[in-house]
Amino acid sequence: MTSRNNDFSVDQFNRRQVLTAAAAAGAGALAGGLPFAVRAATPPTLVTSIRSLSNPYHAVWKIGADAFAKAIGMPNVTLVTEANSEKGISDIKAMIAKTGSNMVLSVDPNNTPDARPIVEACFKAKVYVVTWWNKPADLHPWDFDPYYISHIEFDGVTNGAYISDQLFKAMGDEGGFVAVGGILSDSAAIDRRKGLMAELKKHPKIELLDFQTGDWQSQKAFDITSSWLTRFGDKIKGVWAANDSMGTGVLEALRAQGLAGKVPVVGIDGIPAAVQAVKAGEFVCTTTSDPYWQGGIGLSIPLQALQGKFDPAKEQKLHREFNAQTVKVTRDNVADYIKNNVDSHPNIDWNNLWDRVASPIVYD
Amino acid sequence: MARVLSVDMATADVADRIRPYAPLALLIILVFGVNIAEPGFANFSTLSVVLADASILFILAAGMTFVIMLGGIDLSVQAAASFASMVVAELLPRVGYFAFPITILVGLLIGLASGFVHVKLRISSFIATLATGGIMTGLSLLMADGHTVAILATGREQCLWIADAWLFNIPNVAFIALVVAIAGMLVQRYTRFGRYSVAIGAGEPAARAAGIAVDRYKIMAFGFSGALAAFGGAALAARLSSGSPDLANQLLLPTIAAVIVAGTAITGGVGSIGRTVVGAAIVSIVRIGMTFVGIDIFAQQIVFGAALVFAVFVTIDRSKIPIIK
Amino acid sequence: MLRVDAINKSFGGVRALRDASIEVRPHEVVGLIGENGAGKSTLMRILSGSMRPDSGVIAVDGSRVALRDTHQANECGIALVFQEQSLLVNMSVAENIFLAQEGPFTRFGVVGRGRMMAAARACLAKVGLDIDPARKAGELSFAARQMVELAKALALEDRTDAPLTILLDEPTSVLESKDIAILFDRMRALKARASFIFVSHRLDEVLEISDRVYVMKDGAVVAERSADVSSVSELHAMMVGRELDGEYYREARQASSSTDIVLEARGLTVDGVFHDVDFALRRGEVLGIAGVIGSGREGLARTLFGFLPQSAGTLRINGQETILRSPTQAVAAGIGYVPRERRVEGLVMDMSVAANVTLASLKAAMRHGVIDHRLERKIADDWIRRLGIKTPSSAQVCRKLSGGNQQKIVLARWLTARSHILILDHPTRGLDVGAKEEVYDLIRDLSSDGIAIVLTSDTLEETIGLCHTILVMRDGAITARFAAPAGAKPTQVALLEHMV
Amino acid sequence: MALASQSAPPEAGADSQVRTPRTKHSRAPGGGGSVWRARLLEFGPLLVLIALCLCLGALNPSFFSFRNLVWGLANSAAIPLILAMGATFIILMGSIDLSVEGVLSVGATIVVLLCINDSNANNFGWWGPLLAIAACTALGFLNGFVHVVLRIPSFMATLGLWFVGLGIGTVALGGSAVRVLDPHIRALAFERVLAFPLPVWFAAAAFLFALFLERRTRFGRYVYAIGGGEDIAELSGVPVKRTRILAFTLAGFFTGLAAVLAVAQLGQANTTIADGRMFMTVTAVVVGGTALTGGWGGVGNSLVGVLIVQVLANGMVLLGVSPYVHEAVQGLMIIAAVALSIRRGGSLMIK
Repeated sequence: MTSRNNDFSVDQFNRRQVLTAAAAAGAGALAGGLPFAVRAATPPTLVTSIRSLSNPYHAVWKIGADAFAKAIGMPNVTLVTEANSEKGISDIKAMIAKTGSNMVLSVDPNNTPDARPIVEACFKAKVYVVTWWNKPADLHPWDFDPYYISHIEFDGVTNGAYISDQLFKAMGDEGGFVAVGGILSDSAAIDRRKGLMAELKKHPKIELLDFQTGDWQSQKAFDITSSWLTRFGDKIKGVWAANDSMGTGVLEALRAQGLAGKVPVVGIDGIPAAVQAVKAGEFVCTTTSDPYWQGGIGLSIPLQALQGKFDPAKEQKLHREFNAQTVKVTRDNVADYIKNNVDSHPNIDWNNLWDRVASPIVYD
Repeated sequence: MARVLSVDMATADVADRIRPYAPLALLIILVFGVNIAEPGFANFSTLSVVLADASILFILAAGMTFVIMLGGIDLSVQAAASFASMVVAELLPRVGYFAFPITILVGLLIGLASGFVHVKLRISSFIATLATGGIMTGLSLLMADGHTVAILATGREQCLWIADAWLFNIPNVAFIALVVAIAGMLVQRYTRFGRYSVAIGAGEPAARAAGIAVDRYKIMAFGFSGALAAFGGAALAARLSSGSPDLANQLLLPTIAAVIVAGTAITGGVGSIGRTVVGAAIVSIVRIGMTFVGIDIFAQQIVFGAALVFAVFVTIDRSKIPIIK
Repeated sequence: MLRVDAINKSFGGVRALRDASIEVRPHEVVGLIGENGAGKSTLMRILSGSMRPDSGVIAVDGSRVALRDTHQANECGIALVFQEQSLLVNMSVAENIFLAQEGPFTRFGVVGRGRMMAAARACLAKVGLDIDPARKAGELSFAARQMVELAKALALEDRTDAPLTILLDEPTSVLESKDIAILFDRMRALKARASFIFVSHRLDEVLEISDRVYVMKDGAVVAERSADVSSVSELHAMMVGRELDGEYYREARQASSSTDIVLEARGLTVDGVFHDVDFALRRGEVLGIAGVIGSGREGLARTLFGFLPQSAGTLRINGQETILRSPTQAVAAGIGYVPRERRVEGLVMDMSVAANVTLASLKAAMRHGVIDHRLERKIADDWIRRLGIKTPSSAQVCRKLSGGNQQKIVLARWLTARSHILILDHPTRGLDVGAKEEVYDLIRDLSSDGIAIVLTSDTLEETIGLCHTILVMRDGAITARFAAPAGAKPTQVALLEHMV
Repeated sequence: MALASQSAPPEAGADSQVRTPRTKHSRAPGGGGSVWRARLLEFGPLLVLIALCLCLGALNPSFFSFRNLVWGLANSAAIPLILAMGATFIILMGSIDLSVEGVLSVGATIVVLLCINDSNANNFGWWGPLLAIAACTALGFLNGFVHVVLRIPSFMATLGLWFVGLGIGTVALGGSAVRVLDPHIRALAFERVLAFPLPVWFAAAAFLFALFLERRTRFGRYVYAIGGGEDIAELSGVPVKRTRILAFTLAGFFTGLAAVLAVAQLGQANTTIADGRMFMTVTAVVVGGTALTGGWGGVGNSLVGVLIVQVLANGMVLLGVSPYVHEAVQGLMIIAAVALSIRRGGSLMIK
């Protein structure tokens, strides 16, 4: 597949040579947006917009995006919202204005509502866009043909359920456990909790002692767990964390009491710390949406659409709005996972756009 | 000797006359600076983006200005705005356009509440508003179990006027902000409240001794702050066509920055809505300008912080701050 | 030992000191008198190192010294005793006495609390003040604070071998007479250790305590007298440049007040401040309240403006019973207040003259519910003209005006507010002769316009000279009432015996 | 001549008078009663704390369990207390330090990157923490310098450094959460001495150190003097500028210490490691009864304040309060706590 990658960049290269003149003309043309004719010429800017770089998950995301851009030799820019919806939207609009719409966008909206204005802005500016994780239920790609190509999520409910199931198994299917969730209003947090609750019903002998929120942050999870340990003491037979950052916080609080490894912990995201913990047997499991892949594919899809490699409008609905597969990291596969994904980065076929499509997104 | 004196005064007055324009000058320099670094910034489409961004920020900052000019601070704005976004989202489908005035009214009330806690319980505004903000966050979380409340197609009609309406290619929010700005300036220049808030900020004991009902006007200021925060929140909700308990997160610091960056003194007494207009613009230009110029995102916060300090350094009128704390 | 030779100092072209020269000999108390603005305070500032002269020589024991800051002044054995405000109320007496002088008690950066307390006790003993130096200064009476200031100055003894000169700037202005007596005893006792420069408005006191008296006028030292051969009236004559006579207080213009009562107090009481105060204030009457600090007169004045809520008794305004809970209500009831702390409570210093004039009655400058700036300017200009306020324009910020003009602006505010009762709390404090006389004129005008005035003043002369009626207070109660019609004024002595 | 005396710059005048209303109103001559009230008020926060503890103990006995007192309270209070120690002196001067979070994340970053970690090959052992503390101290100094020398109100100056600090942290970490693997560092958090984990001892030491500075050194005196009346302090020859800068530097030092412990506890550094610390610190200091206007209060109050805030947080988990209302409850409790304990005598003006 590496070879195909090369082809990709090569033909890209040729096209660019042919058009350098035009490009130069375009560049010289005017300060504002470039006229359409010229636009196609200069290579489009690959734009990624994510929440922030202060968490491992999005940091890896950026690495993936950079890797892809490097592979095909195109300029790429990463924007961060710093958890500020206004900033996120304005930055994207600014990029559209700056590149004169000659860009593609892969965006993880800071907040569910943000998706709409972003998509509308792209649609108006004829910019191909892929959204991740967050979007209102009534906003659909096919309503913005062809520019809003896809919305991709990772089924929080099944993931939440999966790690719960793993946790309960590790607990021997009985006893009490505590759960620390993400930012209350965050859709992923809500789904993962939903999955937990669903799974809980299937295990009558398991008792949820308490549910608190750690706002995705390890420090908060740490403090909460410390208090829990004093409140429930040995009643805690396991801890469910809605993401790995909090999971590691929990783990450290346990470690402080010499409970690390004795009380099983589960999380989601597959950040290095968590993966190592799985290896050490302190984490039961974690699942990851593979942010490295997200970073690349999120740009590859709209780019190929822009290059006319496929027509989004003609794609099947499943490709427009879907849950992608997640990678599950457990005791069994942790070794390989570390080898391929932590120590190095996998070779991914950026042209194989739809190979991780798992299931349609269902809104209730 | 009187002559000599008047000369002294004259020179002083010159300085006084120049100083107010420092913020504006800074703003213009910024625009040109960014434009030189990245031609194509100072064109219509980009600036209108900046405008849209600055507008919401300004609406929030305008309210904050009243409070800061009284020497207080309102840390509850982002909580209030988020809360308002929830309220408006809940109301729009039911009552249509009335949702907006009602929301602003709600904002006014919670603002007054904050003011009351601060003034009557005599808790410093820093803590009082921090606490009331927390309470509001709690409320908005309870409203929909922390879920985001989407404004459905029906309600969205009533949002367009803020959300995506453009007049001569200028986003409507900008005009709304303009209205707020003008209203704010008029209030400051032509009403009791405006006059008294300067008096209280610049010399509270004197204001008391002149028979001004200091407490009442302080509470009013917080009321305005709350109302405008709510308005800002409503506008946000309209643009994003839904409300959420953390919709306005991270807006607090930019809001404060927008107020003080143009020389309104955190100690009170000095400042104006006009300055805040410039301030909001400065903050947005710096923020978006960085993206535009392509400053490494890792470094953006550093630049922002440094820019902030520099701007304050240039713009504040120290002669009116007896002791710099 | 301390010589000040031909000192000059100007501010923006105004000469505050012209060739001022004085000399202080060992073990003596030198009185320094003069109207405000005569240059006393400037001279004090220069001696205490907080201000530099433009020219002139200061010499200690014949050797010339430069006093760049408080520290150097201290090195030269010169210490300034401020008024009571200059103690930090949030710190202990000991900490105040040795503020920024902890060196002697500090070993390896550790301030020895015990040693400092002991030293503080020693200092307090020198001034015969028996209090726990660990107490917070804020808990002390003004008199005690004054003594602490003195002790602070004496602490200098241990730090310098230079002969001690202590500058007492109006130390008695806030003291009750029994405390003044104590202070004077101390000073006499301390003459063995130090010399004093004693600045005061109260000529009788100056004569009582000083050995020699310097008289200043218009920035120059106009006379030196030996205390035992001089008299109050002579000193006054030299200060003011003319004999003290009724004309000074415009007695001729003292209109006989009408009979209708505008403000009436019956058994008015504020717990812990004053009690059972009865009086009636008539249209056009100037009612003086005499009394020392702590007599309750300040409290009474502030109560009449709603600062302190009354705890008992009744207050009738124009025959109508009223309870004033806040200044706002007082203003609404037609009362105006000219505070003693002009810079703090009088004006918003950084606002324009116009804004300050209309501050209490913005309505007057409003049309259709909004401020009409032209109208406001008109009002302000009108008063600027009528009261002869010296200012470039009504847009000038008040900070830049002189005290006299600032005071007029405060008055203009209440006239704009149509207050028919004015409470003048030390209205001439900090004003020079000229400004004072203008204020006296104003007060006469007001009273003949039928405005009723309650007056508390720095000096008895002023009170006697200006008032129709004088209430004397002591320990929170009224001890005497005097009618003071023009030409039949009571004497200071008569008042004093009821004050102490 | 009229203008002569008046146009003279009132060296102390203007502001020494500013204080008179305070002395006048709050302590009217012979107002002996108010003294007692002030005395009582000084214990207000303590009473609030005791009341809180008793209530919680009644509602959930395990509150008083040794384990909770050690881990749920003492250990979680350690870092906030250390931060509060720095903030106290600054607030005593009437200033404020908003930069805590920025500075702390810088410190954390340095520790992690210099000690054995999973992102680079460094192993500077104890130099890591030491350099981190040094760097934070330097940033604190920078705060004071910008504030004093450029004459920018501390609020703005430190607001700026808040952003700068976070930025530096993000740059250095490249966003990822870096884990510290050096066992000695981790030991700082987990080693127990007499049943108490080390952080508690560090906090205790920091408290005693701060108490010492406040009670026994000139610096402490000067801080109170500046808070009580900067102009008078200046007149009396107090080195105001130096003291101010020193106070901010000191705050930087404490923040650095806190950063080291935070990393030790969490076993990693990320840029969100300090989230919410600043507001929490200021709240704690104020709840403890130190006035934002300066001059009144002290490190003792801050200790109580920190404990109040911690007990609140701990209590809400112990009682299983729904996460939805956490912030609301906290807000209400804080209003109540401050309203009950704040010093009213101090000043007419509350800003």
